[in-house]
Amino acid sequence: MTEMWLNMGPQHPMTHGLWNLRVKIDGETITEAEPVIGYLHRGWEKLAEHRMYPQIIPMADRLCYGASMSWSHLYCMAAEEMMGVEIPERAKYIRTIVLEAQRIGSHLMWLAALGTDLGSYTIFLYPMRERELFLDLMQNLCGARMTYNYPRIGGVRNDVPPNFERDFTKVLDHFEKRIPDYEALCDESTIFRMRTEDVGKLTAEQAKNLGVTGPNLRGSGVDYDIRRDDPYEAYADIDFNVCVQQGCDAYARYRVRMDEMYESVDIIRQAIKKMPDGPVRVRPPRTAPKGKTGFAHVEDPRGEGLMYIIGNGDDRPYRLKVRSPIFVTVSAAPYMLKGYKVADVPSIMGSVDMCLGETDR
Amino acid sequence: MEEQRSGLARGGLTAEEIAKRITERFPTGVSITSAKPYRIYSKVDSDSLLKLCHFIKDELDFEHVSCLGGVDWLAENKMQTVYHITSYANRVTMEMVVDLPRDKPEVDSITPLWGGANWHERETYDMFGIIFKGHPRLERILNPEGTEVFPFRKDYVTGRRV
Amino acid sequence: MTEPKPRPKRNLKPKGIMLRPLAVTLRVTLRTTKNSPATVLYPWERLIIADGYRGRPGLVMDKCIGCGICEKICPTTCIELVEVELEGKGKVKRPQVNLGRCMMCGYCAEYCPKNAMLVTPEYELATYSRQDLIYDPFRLQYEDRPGCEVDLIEIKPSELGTGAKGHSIKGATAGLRDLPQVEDKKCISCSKCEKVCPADAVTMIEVGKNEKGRPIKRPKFDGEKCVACEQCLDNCPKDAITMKEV
Amino acid sequence: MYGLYEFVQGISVWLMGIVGWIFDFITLQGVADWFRSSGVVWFLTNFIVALLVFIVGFLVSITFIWEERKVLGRLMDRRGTQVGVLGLFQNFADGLKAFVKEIIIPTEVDKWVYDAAPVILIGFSALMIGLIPMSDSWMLSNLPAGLLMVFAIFSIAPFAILIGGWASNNKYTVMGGMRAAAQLISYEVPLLLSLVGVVVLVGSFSFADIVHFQQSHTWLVIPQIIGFIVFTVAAMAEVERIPFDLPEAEAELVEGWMTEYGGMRFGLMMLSEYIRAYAACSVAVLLFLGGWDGPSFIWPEIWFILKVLMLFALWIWVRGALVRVTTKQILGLGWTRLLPLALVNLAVAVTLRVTGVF
Repeated sequence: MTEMWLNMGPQHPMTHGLWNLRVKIDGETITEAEPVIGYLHRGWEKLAEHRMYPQIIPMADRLCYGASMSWSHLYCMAAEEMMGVEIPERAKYIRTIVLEAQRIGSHLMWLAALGTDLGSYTIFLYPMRERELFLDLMQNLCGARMTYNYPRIGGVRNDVPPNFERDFTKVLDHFEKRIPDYEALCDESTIFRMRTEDVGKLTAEQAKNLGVTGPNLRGSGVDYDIRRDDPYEAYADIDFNVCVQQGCDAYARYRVRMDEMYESVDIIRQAIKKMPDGPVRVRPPRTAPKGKTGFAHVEDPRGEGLMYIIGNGDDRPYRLKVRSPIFVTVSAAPYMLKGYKVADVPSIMGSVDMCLGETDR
Repeated sequence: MEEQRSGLARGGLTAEEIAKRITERFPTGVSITSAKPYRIYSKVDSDSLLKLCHFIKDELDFEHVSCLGGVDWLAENKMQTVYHITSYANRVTMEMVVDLPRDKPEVDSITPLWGGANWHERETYDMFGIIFKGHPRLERILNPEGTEVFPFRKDYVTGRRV
Repeated sequence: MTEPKPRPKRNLKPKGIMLRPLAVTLRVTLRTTKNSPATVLYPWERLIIADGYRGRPGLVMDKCIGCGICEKICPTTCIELVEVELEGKGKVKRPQVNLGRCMMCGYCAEYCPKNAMLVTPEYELATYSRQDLIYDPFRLQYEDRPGCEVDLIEIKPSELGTGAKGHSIKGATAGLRDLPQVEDKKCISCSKCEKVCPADAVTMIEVGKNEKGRPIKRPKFDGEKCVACEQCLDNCPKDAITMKEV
Repeated sequence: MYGLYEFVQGISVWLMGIVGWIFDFITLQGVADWFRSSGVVWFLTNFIVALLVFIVGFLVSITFIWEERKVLGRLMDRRGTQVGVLGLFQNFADGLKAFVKEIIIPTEVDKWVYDAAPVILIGFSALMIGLIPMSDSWMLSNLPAGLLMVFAIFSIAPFAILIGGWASNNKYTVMGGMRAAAQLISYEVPLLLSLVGVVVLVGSFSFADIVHFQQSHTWLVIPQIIGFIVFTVAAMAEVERIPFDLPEAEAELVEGWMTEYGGMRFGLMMLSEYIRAYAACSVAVLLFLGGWDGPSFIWPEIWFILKVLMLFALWIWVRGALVRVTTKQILGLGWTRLLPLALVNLAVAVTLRVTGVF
């Protein structure tokens, strides 16, 4: 026997959740890979058909614990598109700020997970330490630390608390000084570079064709960011760079996310400066007409999130379809893994930023 | 200012231009419901879907399948597959709705064109029982192998254990 | 608006094999040895709880009118209206929360028209049995203090861009809430809506007499008092009442 | 200087005297004489000395675990263990927990080999403790080839790891065992070569001689700095610590060759790893850092233990800062970097010896 199937998962330290990566290995070289998902399938879309429109928001929070607000926000955007609700300017800016804070938080958690994957518990704890600051900010903002239930159809739940600007500025200033620490631990460590460079190659052509989105796509050298190229909320008024790396490997994907953290800090600063006064919440209709559809897509921290919603004439949707970025990205895993060693699996799959809550839905 | 940043000024086609080219090329079979910046909404016949996909992929630079899902219309006795296809070059997302008969839901697979549609089609098959002709591996994906029902259909009684 | 300035490129090549990571960790070690580390010794030390922190739901018994909005809006259906015996009020319905299912979303406090449901900063809720997680209305009570109430301030879509300040939907809110409407043909003058209305917003008004001489009554809904709880809708035997959206 | 052996011998003689007196009292003259005979006293002395040496070495190893928890905690901006005073009771709590755990043996394991692997590991690790002297007096025996002996025992562990991984009947453990074998074999060569320099300079395999040489000349880390670095890196790889913990790389191989072991088997394997770390650190201290050499205001044993703990803190620091390497890279590092460096180091030693500097 020269080749064997190795089940990495569903209970495995590499998997970050419940999924199974079946790899066929020849010695330690991967010749074939097959991701198996569905262990966390909860029938989210069917569940949503039995909930009233506001009740889906906390459920959408549970799609991904890393960046829960970006999902409930996406749901609200889709519902607003369907119901034809315009939201106030201030709400747009608040949403932009919290979305970017979520992006930073999610990227920090990804970095932490990548650290444990690569065997350094230090890289796990340092980003988690700073993520705590952002959780505290969110706690001040909406009263919860992880599943926020903050966006609403037609705006956001409440106005920002007093001292919001001061707190954010303080945390951002502190956080910006900490990113070089991570870079020192990762970029400037020879071993980290050896682990991530030239593994998990995914060319731009492959990435486009396989539907890989978000930082993984930009790591393959495709210059596309929904925030810039299909602007929603207040992104049209804010200057930011789209971080693109030409490396196509795990290191490029890592680098894109690190650069995005700097960009997010900038975006939050700009948004806080430009935030207008006014109300934050428009009263949405309770029901939506039957057969009316709407979709919205956003740049989730992990890629392109899309929701497609159909009204049913009453206060529940007829159908709610979720496109989760990782669902598609993980289908590209065989292309990334083939030909590399078993020891490269954590760095490749770690650089993808797996999240199973949204994948299986 | 917004246009400059959005990439519409980067040499891509606008949504209206794309809609015009599609209607020129497909006088029948495709009807563009509306076209506004960044968005095209259309209804497509199931016969001309694959031809349209070839056209927009090869000539209009639609590179990316954003989403693909099914809808079960129990009262109207039809099914729908809904495609959202994005063009990175033109910065346009196009929605295509394909109506299918409910008793024989079959549609051409677009996986040979875009690999990104692979798992979406599998999921749609898994949940709605829509057959995608030409799909390389049309199997259950989220439900376990051997499930006999299609749980997202509207006539599936929720609460029943399989 | 200008094109964003590209970030200055930094040199991230590893210098001296792996001296930088060693230096960073050493710096942190020295700092944590001198000061205290980032972790919190939990049972003795606690994180600061923000204003409006969403812990378990709390109830102010005096304010509650038993309208059942919290029961309807609860996404996990953990709230149930149960009958309790209250001094001076007799048997009334009050919410009971099953904290085993509660996910602290705060909807009950947000949608409560009387600010009777609160979000409390209590988060240590572990018990030894699942039975203990069911909080009856008396156990659910919490002192009525500022910071626990959740206000819902909205504007109407027509006011968008007019510089209007939001209106709180709590308190006197004529014209901001949905109001029930009665369909004249279906109504059978049973006065059920008047009986079930928790806010006393329904008054039956005599509009005539039928052929047998009995009075024909039609409900009149008071927009100031109505809380849009839809109790009348649910209890109407002939489905004669519908909600009219604002 | 009053040695440990003589001290214990005195106690033995005294004890046996009492026992002999008791037997005299009940008029069993022959038994009393036997107890007072030199053979019994010799046996008892050796037994107690061995026990003492083992217990002290064992305690130092346990201190390693505690040190790792605390220092690593501070490196990572947290506190480390908090059980008991300064977390000192954590190890005992862990040991107790491991003891009372259910013994789970997976089906279709090769039971004898599965059971034997932890025994071999912990047995030979404990033997190593006995061979490492802490001072002139605190040693079991001054073997003329103590260094060779230690490293002979040191290289038995891969064998236990390999058979343990194989016997567990699990793909991860087999891969872990194979990785361990590959890694340990490739690092055994630079490890031993880096020591040859010291042996060439000193001219003896005995630990005591090496330390005496350093006391009379200078600490060998100065002329043999390359050897010290090579030895440290190779020893880290031998003991399978991050960044070289491939055989138990948890991200890809769950827990590597230890996956199927639970309860006290696992506890013993973990302990044996720290004992091996202690042995490696001790050898490094003895060979390069002057052993128990130090100002004489405290006992030489304390000097030795302090040096060992300091060296281990360095290892912990490296562990905290770096990520794990892959098999390809570790083998490449071993054969293409460390081996030439070890040879250079040997050349330095030979040059020094030939030119008569030492």
